[in-house]
This record gives sequence, structure tokens and C-alpha cells, in this order.
Amino acid sequence: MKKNNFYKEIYRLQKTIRLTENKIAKNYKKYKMRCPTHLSIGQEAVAAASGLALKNNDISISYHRSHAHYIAKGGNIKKLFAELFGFKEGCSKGVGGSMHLIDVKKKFYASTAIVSNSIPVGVGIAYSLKLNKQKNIVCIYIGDASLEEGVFYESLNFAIIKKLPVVFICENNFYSVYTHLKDRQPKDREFYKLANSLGAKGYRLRQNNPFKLFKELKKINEKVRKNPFPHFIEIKTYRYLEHCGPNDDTNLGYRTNSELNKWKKNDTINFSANYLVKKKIMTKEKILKLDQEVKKQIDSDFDSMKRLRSPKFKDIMKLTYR
Amino acid sequence: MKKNNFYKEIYRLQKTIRLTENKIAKNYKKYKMRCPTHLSIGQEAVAAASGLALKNNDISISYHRSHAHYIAKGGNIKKLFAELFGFKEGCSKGVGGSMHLIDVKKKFYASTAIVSNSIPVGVGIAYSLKLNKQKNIVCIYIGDASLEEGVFYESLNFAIIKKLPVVFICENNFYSVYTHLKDRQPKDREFYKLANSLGAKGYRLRQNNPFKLFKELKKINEKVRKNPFPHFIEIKTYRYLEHCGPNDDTNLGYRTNSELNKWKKNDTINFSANYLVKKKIMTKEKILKLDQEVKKQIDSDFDSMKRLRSPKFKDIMKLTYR
Amino acid sequence: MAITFAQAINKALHEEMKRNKNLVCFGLGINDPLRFFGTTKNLKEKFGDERVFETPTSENAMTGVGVGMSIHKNPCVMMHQRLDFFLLAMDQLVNSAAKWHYMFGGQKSVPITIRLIVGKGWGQGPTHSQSLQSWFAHIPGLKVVMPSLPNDAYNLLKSSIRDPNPVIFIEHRWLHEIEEKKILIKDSKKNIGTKLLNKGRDLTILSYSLSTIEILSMKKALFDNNVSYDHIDIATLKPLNLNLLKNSLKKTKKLLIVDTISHPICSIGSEILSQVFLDKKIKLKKNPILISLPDIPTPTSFFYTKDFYVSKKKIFNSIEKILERKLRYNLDLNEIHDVPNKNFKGPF
Amino acid sequence: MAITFAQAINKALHEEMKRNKNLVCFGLGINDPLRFFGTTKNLKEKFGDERVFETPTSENAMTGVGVGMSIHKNPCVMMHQRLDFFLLAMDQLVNSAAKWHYMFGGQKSVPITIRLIVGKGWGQGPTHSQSLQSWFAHIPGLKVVMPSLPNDAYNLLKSSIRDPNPVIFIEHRWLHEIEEKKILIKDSKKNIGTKLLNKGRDLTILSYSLSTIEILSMKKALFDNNVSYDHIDIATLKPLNLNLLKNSLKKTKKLLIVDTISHPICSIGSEILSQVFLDKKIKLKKNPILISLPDIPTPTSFFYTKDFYVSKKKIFNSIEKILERKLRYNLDLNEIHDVPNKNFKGPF
Ligand SMILES: Cc1ncc(C[n+]2csc(CCOP(=O)(O)OP(=O)(O)O)c2C)c(N)n1
Ligand SMILES: Cc1ncc(C[n+]2csc(CCOP(=O)(O)OP(=O)(O)O)c2C)c(N)n1
Ligand SMILES: [Mg+2]
Ligand SMILES: [Mg+2]
Repeated sequence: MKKNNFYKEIYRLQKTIRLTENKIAKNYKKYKMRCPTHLSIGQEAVAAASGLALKNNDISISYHRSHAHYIAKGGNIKKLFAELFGFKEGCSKGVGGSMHLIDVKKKFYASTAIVSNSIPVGVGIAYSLKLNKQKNIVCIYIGDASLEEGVFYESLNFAIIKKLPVVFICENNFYSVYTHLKDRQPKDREFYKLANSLGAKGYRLRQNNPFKLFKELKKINEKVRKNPFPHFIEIKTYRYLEHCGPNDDTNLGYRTNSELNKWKKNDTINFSANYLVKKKIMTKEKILKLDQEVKKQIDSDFDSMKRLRSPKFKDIMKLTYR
Repeated sequence: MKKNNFYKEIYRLQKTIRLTENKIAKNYKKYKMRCPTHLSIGQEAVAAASGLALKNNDISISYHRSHAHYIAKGGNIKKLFAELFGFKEGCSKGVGGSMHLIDVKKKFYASTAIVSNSIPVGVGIAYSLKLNKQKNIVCIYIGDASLEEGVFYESLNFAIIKKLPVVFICENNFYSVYTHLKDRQPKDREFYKLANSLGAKGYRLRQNNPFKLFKELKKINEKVRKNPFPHFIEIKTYRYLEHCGPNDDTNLGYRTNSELNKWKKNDTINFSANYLVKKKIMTKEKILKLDQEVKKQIDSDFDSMKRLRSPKFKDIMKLTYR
Repeated sequence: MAITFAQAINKALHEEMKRNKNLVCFGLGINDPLRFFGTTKNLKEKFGDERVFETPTSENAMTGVGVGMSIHKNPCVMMHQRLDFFLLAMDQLVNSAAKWHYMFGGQKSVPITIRLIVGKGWGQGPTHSQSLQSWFAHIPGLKVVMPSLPNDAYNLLKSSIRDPNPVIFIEHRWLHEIEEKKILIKDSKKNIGTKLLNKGRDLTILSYSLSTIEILSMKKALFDNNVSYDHIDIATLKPLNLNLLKNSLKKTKKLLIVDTISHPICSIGSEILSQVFLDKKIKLKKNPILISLPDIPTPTSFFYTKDFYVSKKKIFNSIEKILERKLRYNLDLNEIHDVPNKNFKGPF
Repeated sequence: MAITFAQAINKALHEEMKRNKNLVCFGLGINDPLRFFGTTKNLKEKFGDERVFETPTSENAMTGVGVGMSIHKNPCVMMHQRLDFFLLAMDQLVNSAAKWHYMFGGQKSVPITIRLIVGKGWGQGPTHSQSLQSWFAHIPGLKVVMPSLPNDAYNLLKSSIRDPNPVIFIEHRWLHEIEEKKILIKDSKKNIGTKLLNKGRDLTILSYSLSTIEILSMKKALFDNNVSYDHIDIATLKPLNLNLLKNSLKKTKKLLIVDTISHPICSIGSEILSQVFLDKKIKLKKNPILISLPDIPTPTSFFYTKDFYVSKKKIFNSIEKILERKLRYNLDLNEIHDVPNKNFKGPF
């Protein structure tokens, strides 16, 4: 990446994620994307900064809310849309749906639907990298609820004793479905401290400045690359829409409008745009142009879905075994 | 308990456990006690001090190495022997064997054979105590390998958010079967610190002076009784015999004779006997008499096994469902 | 007044919570805004959040916690929004709950009822749609109940809660909106749950859970075709009582098992077939047919599920095959195969 | 030179580790002083402790780690000293390993072989003796292999390791000391594993794993009684190929299934019965018999296990029943029912 180019790239990625997710949200209600879909609107900074901080041959693996991570690792957006629509052209041939994404070429190895289920798989990949003396790392995305599943602790323990090159990115958005963190975990628990006392290296980073976040993550990744060891990074963030689906949900009463608005006011995409202008990295006009470019591409990717044909069950009947 | 009486009681309990386990070890090779049997020889101080620190209506629950905890909670020794022999008169009617002990009256609620399996059960009992506004606590015994199973973390988390009256007694004897702690968990991990950062109250106590240990545990128990909250106590200890069975095993090479001998030199039963004499709580003669008394009782309990008859499968065929 | 399956569950929970002050309910989502598909409505309001509580995402520990509560003083109802999540808890289920009473010599039993919801359609896919009743039935010490109609849901949930043993209570998500006219209160001490829904001569159709609803919806078509059949709904899968089935078979000598929510191998369907096969007193005139899902995980896509799931056509065809004659039937071409009813708009 | 089952396993592991530099073996106890019942002898010494490693007691995570390694570049063999411990890993097995290839559109497969040891006798009791092959067979995406003789153990372990799909490889602990004269090397690409061990006219006996050894030990007695029987050993339980059985049944028209290491309900035995029952081409002359364990958890006591486990007498009696005639046989009254051989002194 050319010097300073990363500013533009991060912004572009944030925007790409936002507009892709918006596109899905807007069209979900036509009832053609028929699968449980967890959107990342509001959480783009984490995905963008962490995705760009990885090298092409680094691997990432994610959980149910994974569109952003898939895109940030270079995942093909057409194939994402096709997956949601259930077409054979989807990244998982339509078999997996929104919660089971994969882009082998881009080394986005998988996202899975059971809370914490992909964690040990990521750790296993890291063991394999080490065995093969590859100088790559594995980035494992998790939500805050992942710390409630025992397998997180088992996996981290193994990664520590084997000194594996894994970076956990924990997107703490305070909620698991409708339940606030304080009702699920000890009130004054600090994730990064907990990670430390488990024996990993814990960090607490912030999403508010995605460029800074990128640099911090990049530094950590290089450290891990040089001296393989599990690092755990908590980043507080917030989802704007409902847990699963395309709607606002403050009417349900489990969280307040004012909480939501506080986060919206600090929207990281706005921040990035303003920052680029302020620092004279891009002009307002250039940004607008970029926005339109991104939008056009997404619109065209989405429109291309119309040309896809309904697949048949027999196309995948032989896929259970290889 | 009368003042100072606890000294004698602790000693008696240590001795009772040691002699019971010795009795089993000596007779195991006659191949009549046919079940996997994990002896606690070397670890008696923990059981004795913690068992006596509980009230009658407190509940304890344990893992595969549980004879000592069963005895320390008042479990019937005849029924323990009968269980090992597989008689209907056993504490679990011979169905469970050494790894599944129970004495409902004495509120020793269970020991189970799968690592960490009894932990959430103990936590559930604690929730029930709280619901019923009982002022009792649950003592959950675990080994050092328990911290490798995810369910430990899940259970502790729940106990913390619900503020439950549980005390974990972790007998860290450094080994899980033939594998040293350092090959299974991070080298500089301190259990009590880990417990703290999970959100519990962590302690590290020592077994070398069982009387002191008793007082410390008693204090912690009373604290928990007053303000229910999970406490986690690590006590380093050491088993003298093989992981499972009645033999010495230093010949296997996974641990050294010198390591074993270091612990034997600091045997807690010797310590207790000497301490009682030194502090003039009991004379040497009184101790000898007590020893003989204990031995006689155990011998007679053991001999009574000869009078038991072989049970039949049909006696328990209806036990699967209540 | 009509009552839905979900309302019947809710009613049973309310009554049992009221009846037994020690009963506790918990689960992930139990107090969510929709109240667990409506089945836990007003429960927390009525009985407080100590007896009706939300849990962390810790399926294995929470199952053990349930065992602990229920061997102490508090029988409980644990619930999971998808059966698939419960796979994390097999140690506590199989090594603890199922064996506790037995392995501790009959001194403590585990009165826990575990509600598991099975997903279907709207892209539930491979990990949100599994139905493992045959796993549970394989394990001695467990009971397994899978009602299909509100009355059975109500009565069987009550008897499951009062049962001193662990009961796996499996609800197909698509049943929640199914209605019956009113609730008939049965003796709640027994796990009843096998009954004749139609009486005839030529064929015995056995089904359970959602499959029963599917057969019921074909009633008129079968009647119009003069198909005279016994329809047996079997809601208690373990212990499995096949008396009604066997008596029916002595008459009809022809058997169709419709089990549209299970994979075929080592399934409840296979078990029933094998028990019939072993019975000397039963001689069939034709080989039986077992309809089940293909031995393939559930795909997500709307397009694939159409042929993955069992169609009514397939059931009609199987009946034709057994009876050796053609049937006339109209299939509702407007019916969408991946939703339980027209109002359902996903995602769960 | 005779070779034991345990040695056959060991030989297969050595050869495959040598053949494929990416293959990894791990498990709790893999490098213990006894080397996993002798099956992993010299493995670490030969291939180093990165490829042959001991694990923490973390069954669920380690299964996921195996999935991760094997979808990346390292196929692996994971092992558990008791199947019972593996219950903690059902999420990773069923929701990950079994479905991965399918749910990600066929792009990555999971070449993992999972060795599970089944315990028996010497008070293994309710939680150290379970054998859940029917659970695994129920799950699409898994293969299940249960050899009974050293040759099959050797060849099937090799083919399992080379299989690009997850294979559950179940070894009964009592087989480890069983000997065969020598190893015949077969084509290791296929999961072979159904074969005729005796040929006759009047009866078909089907068995697998330890049950096969039990039937083999009765060979002389059956011969002396002029019982002419086909004995079929079925080592690959999933996918289940019943051609050999069905052909045999067309001849003998009588079937005894001996499955002495499984509970009866929804078992492999039930599955086989149901498949035979469904087949139009097979008409039996007598109702079949299925011998299995009672539907009760394993008790610990020596006294109880005597009648809990299936005796030879029971097998003889079942044959008498099917053949409708009495047999003469001597039972070795000195045989101890809770050890595999006279040298076995527990505890595992
Ligand atoms: C084992 C398991 N239990 C329950 C669920 C239901 N579930 C789906 S998403 C989710 C919330 C997870 O919260 P978090 O990890 O914080 O991720 P977020 O949705 O907030 O991004 C839950 C509980 C599941 N998928 N898997
Ligand atoms: C889930 C599970 N995995 C493996 C085992 C085998 N196992 C029996 S005892 C034991 C060692 C446990 O070590 P620790 O908890 O330190 O107790 P100790 O034996 O040292 O007292 C193991 C691994 C088991 N019983 N359960
Ligand atoms: Mg969250
Ligand atoms: Mg230990």
C-alpha cells in the first residue's frame, strides 16, 4: 500500500461495508433473501481496520455477524449477495446462507452460526500455519457473548501453550440478542485484563478513529507474526439495527434510543470522511465521487442477481461427502 | 466443636482418610475391588481441613478423586468399602463405584468421573440454596485439570452473576494423569489471580499446616455464608501413589523420586502429629491411642465386607428411571 | 375458544409454576421481547426473575446447573431456541442427567424438562434445523416427548414437568401457531401421548410432531379418494409404546411411517420398523414404507429446501404405492414450502 | 508373525505418518507411559512432538482444532481414551466437522479421523463404557468404522486417514490384545469392511466389533452342533452396505444380529433390521432376533455386569430359538466376565 493510501482504503472499505449492508437491509423485506441475517451497520470500523491490517495470506474466520469481515478480507460481494438469495453462485453455493460465508482464495476461511464455534477452528488453522512454518497469522472475530462459552477458554489456553499466531478481535457491542452484557457477565469485567490473566496478551482499542485503530492493529499483527503468541483485542462498538434482520428495534425496549443515538452521533464513517478532509488527504468532492463509485458497484453487483437462475436440490445432493 | 477440639478432629480425620486409603491400596491387588480407583494419599490435609470447615447442612460435591472428600464430609466408610467391592450395601448400591460416591444424609451430594462434570451441578445446588433462602454453602472440589474444561468458566461466570454461595477448592497436585501442569496450562498462570480476573474472589492457601488451613477456610466459608459470592481457593498438594490404582509409579519416569520425596518429607499428617505434641494439645501416647482406635474401626469396617452377599443385576434393573 | 400450541405451552407453564412453588424456568431468550415465541409470556411478571431467568450463552454449564437445582429442591424447565445449540450440552445431558438416578443407586432423581425447538424453513440451514430425537431415545435414563397438537402439548408438558425423570420435550417451531378448539385436561401424572386421529381399514399411517399435522391436512383428500386408514400420532417416543400401532397393523396389514423431520439412519422410524419386524404376531401384506428426510444436512437456500423437505406429493405417492392404486389430489400451488403459514416472515 | 489389534493400529499410524508428512496425531494420553494402550508406541520418537502431541483436557476445543488443522493443510488423527469423554465435543463434531464440506459449498473437506475407545469391565461403569456408534451414524457427513480384527483395523485405519471426510473410528478396548497371524495389505483408498467369516446355509449371523470376536469364539461349538451359518462381520457402519447380508438372507432366510455393545433403541441393529424389513426382495422364514445390551446404563459392580452384559449362553439360546432345535455347548465356567483375558488387571 502506498504511503497514506491506507486512509483512502479504510474509508472505502467502511463505506463498502455500510452500503452493502444497507442494500441488504433495504431489500430484505422483499422476502427474497430468506435466511437469518445479522448486519454489521455501526460496526464497520472494526472490520475495515482489522481486515486491512491483515496480509493477503493471513487468514480470518468469523461468527454469525460476518458480512463485514468477509468483505474486509476481500470477499466477493456478488457471491455474498448470491449466497443470501440462495443461488448456486453464492460463496457457499447457497447451502450455507448469511451465517456460513467463505472465500478460500481471499483466505476468509469461514464464518459459522453457533456462538464460539469457529474459535477452535481458527486456533487449529494457526497450529497448522506454525507446523508449516508459514509466517502468517489467523484473525478470529468473536462477539462479546463468545466469552460465555467454555470453548473460548479451552481454545485460548491451547493457543497459549502452543504459542500460536492468533489475534482475537472481540467486537463488544454490549448485547447478545436482547440481553445486555451486565446481565450475562460480571459487571466490572475487563476483557483485556481477563485475557491477560488467562495468559494471552490483552488489549483494549477504540473504534472512534479507524485510522489509528488500523495502525495499532497492524503493529500488533506484526508482533504476532514475528513472535507467534495469542493476542486478544477488545473493541467496543455498536450495532444500529436489530440483532437479526433489517429493522430498527428500539421500540422493543431492551435498549434506549438515546444510547443508540449517542453511538450514531459518533458514527465512524462520518468521522473518517471528516478526518480525510480535515487532514487534506481527500477533498469533499473526491470523497463524494468515491462514495458514488462504491455505490454504483454495489448496485450493479446486486442487480446482477436478477440474471441468476433458481438452482436445484440435486445440484448439491452429492456435497455431503467429498 | 469445643475450643481446641478441632485440632484433634482434624488430625483424626487426616488419619482416617490415610488409613482408609491405605487399606484400599493394600487390598486392591486382591482384585476384588474391581473399579478404577483414585486415591488421595498425600492430599488428606485439604480434605480434612475443608471438610471440617463446612457445617452439617453445607453441601459438598467432588470429582474422580473423592474418597477423602466423602469421608471428610462424614460419609459412611463401610458404605465406601462396599461401593468399591460392588455390593448392594455400597453408598451408590454398587452401581457407581469409586468415582460415583454419595451420602445424602451427610450432604455429600456426589462425585463424578468426567473431568469438571460436577462443577455446574454444584453451582446449580447453590442456586437452589439461594432460592430457598438457606444459609448454606456449596463446596466444589476440583483438580487442576478442571481449569482446562470450558464448563468451569461457564459455571463460575454464572455463579458470579447470580452471587451464589460456592467455594471452589482446587487441589492442585500438578499432574493430570501423567502430564505436568506446565504442559497443559500457561507456565506462569496463578489460579487465584485467574479466578479474580474472572470476577470471583481468588485465594491461594497452603496445606502444610492443616490447622491454619482449617481456620482460613472457616473464615472464608463464613464470609460466603454472610455475603454469598463465589470464592476460589487453590491449594497445592501432591499425590503419593499412581494416578489410578494402588501402586508407586515413579518408575514410569513422568515424575521424579526426588520430587515425590520432597513432599513426603513434609507429610501433613506427620506435621499435625508433631504439632499437637509440640503445642501440648495431645501427648504422643494419646495420639498413638487415637491412631489405633481409628485403625481398629477401619479394620472392622473392612472386615464386615466379608459378610456381604453378591447382589444380582435384577436388584438394580429398575433404577434407570424413578 | 381456540388455543394455539404456543399458548398451550404457556398455559401449562403458568399452571405448573403456580402449582409447584419450587419449579424454576430458565433459558437463553426466555425473557426476550417476544417471550420465546410467545411460550413464556407473563411468566417472569408473575413469578419473578429468580424463578424465570435469562442465562448466559453457556449451554453445557446451564444444563449442569439444571441438574443441580433439580437434585436439590428445584425441579426445572430449561429451554433452547434451537435444538442445535444443545449439542454443546451432551456431557451434562448424557453423563449427568440421564444417569444420575441410576448411578447413585436411586437416591436422587433429576426432575428436569428440557424444551428444544426445532427450526425449519426461512434459511435455518444446516445448524438451525436439526432434530435429534433418535439420539435422545437411544440414551437410557431419558424420556422423549414430541407432541403435535395443542392439547397434547399442554398435557404432556405438564406430565413431563411432574415426571421425576429428565424429559426431552421437543417442539417443532412450525407447530407454535397450530390451533385446537379447546384444551381438555388430562391426568397429568402420566406421559400419555399415543392416539388414533383417524380410523380405517386399509392402511396404518404413523406420524409424530409436524408430520402429524401434514397428514391431518391431507384428511379430506384421502377421504375423497376413499382411503380408509388408521392415523396414529405418537407423541411419546421414549418410552415407546407400540400397542396401538400393532393392534392397528393386525387389522390393516399395511404400514406407512411419516417422519418428515428426521434423517433416516438409526432414526425413530427405523426403530419402530425394527420393533414391528421383530414381533411374531404381526405379518404385513406389503413391505412398509418409511418417509424421512434425506441423509443430508439441511441446506439454507429456499430453492434447495423445496426438494430437501418432504412434499405432500411424496406422501400421496407412497400411499399410492402401498395401496397399489392411483389417487386424485390437488396440491396447493400457492403454498410456500419454507414458511409454516402466510404470516410468517422469518427469520426464526 | 502374529500381530495384535493394538499393534496393527500402531503399524497403520506409523505408515501413514511416514507417508504423509502433513498428518498430525493428538489426544489426551497419546504420549503417556503406556502409549495409549500401546497403539501410539514410538510415534512421538519418530515424528516429533509437534506432529504427535498431548492435549489439555479440552475435548470440544481440541475437536475444533482438528477441524481447523485439517481444513488447512494438516489432516489429523484425534484420539480419546474413552468415547464417553467425547460427549463434550458434539458441537464441533456435528455442527462443524460433519457439515463443513457441505455447508461451505464443497470447497473444504475435513480429513479427520477420530479414534474412540470403548471401555468394558473392571468397573468402567456408567461413564466409561458407552458406545455411541448409532449417534454418529445418524449424522449425515460422518463415516463410522468399527473393526473387529487386526487386519481390518490396519486397513480401515489407513483408509480412514486417507478419506477426505471425517471418520469416527471406534475401537473396543477388549480388541486390543486380539491377534491375527499376519497383516494382509489391502487397497487403502476404500473403506472396505464387510466380510464373510463363515459360510453356511441355515442362518445368517451378523455382528461387528467385539460381538464378532464372541461369535468367532463359538465357531467350534456351532460346528459340533452342525449349525451351518453365514457369519458376516460388518466393520463399516456408515455408509452401511448391506448387499452381503441381503444376499445371505436370500439363501438362509433367517437372521440373528448380535450387537453386544450397544443399547437397543435407535441402534445400528434396529437400522439394519429396518433396512431388511423395507426390502421387497427379502422374505424371512422366521422373525429375526436382535441381541443387544439392555436399555440401562452400565453398572459398575462386578456382580451386576455379569448379567448386564450379553452372555454366550444368551447367544446360543437365540440360535436355538431361530433354528428351533436344542444345541449342546459347554460354557467355560472359569471365564471371568469382566476382563478380556486372564492377564488383564484393570483399571482401564
Ligand atoms: C451456542 C449458541 N447458543 C445460542 C445461539 C443463539 N444466538 C445467536 S446470535 C447470539 C448472540 C451472540 O452475541 P454476540 O456474541 O455478542 O454477537 P452479536 O450478535 O452481538 O454480534 C445468540 C445467543 C447460538 N447461535 N449458538
Ligand atoms: C472429560 C474427561 N476427559 C478425560 C478424562 C480422563 N481423566 C481421568 S482423571 C484425569 C486427570 C484429571 O486431573 P486433575 O483434575 O488434576 O485431577 P487429579 O487426578 O490430579 O486429582 C483425566 C484427564 C476424564 N475423566 N474426563
Ligand atoms: Mg454482542
Ligand atoms: Mg491434578
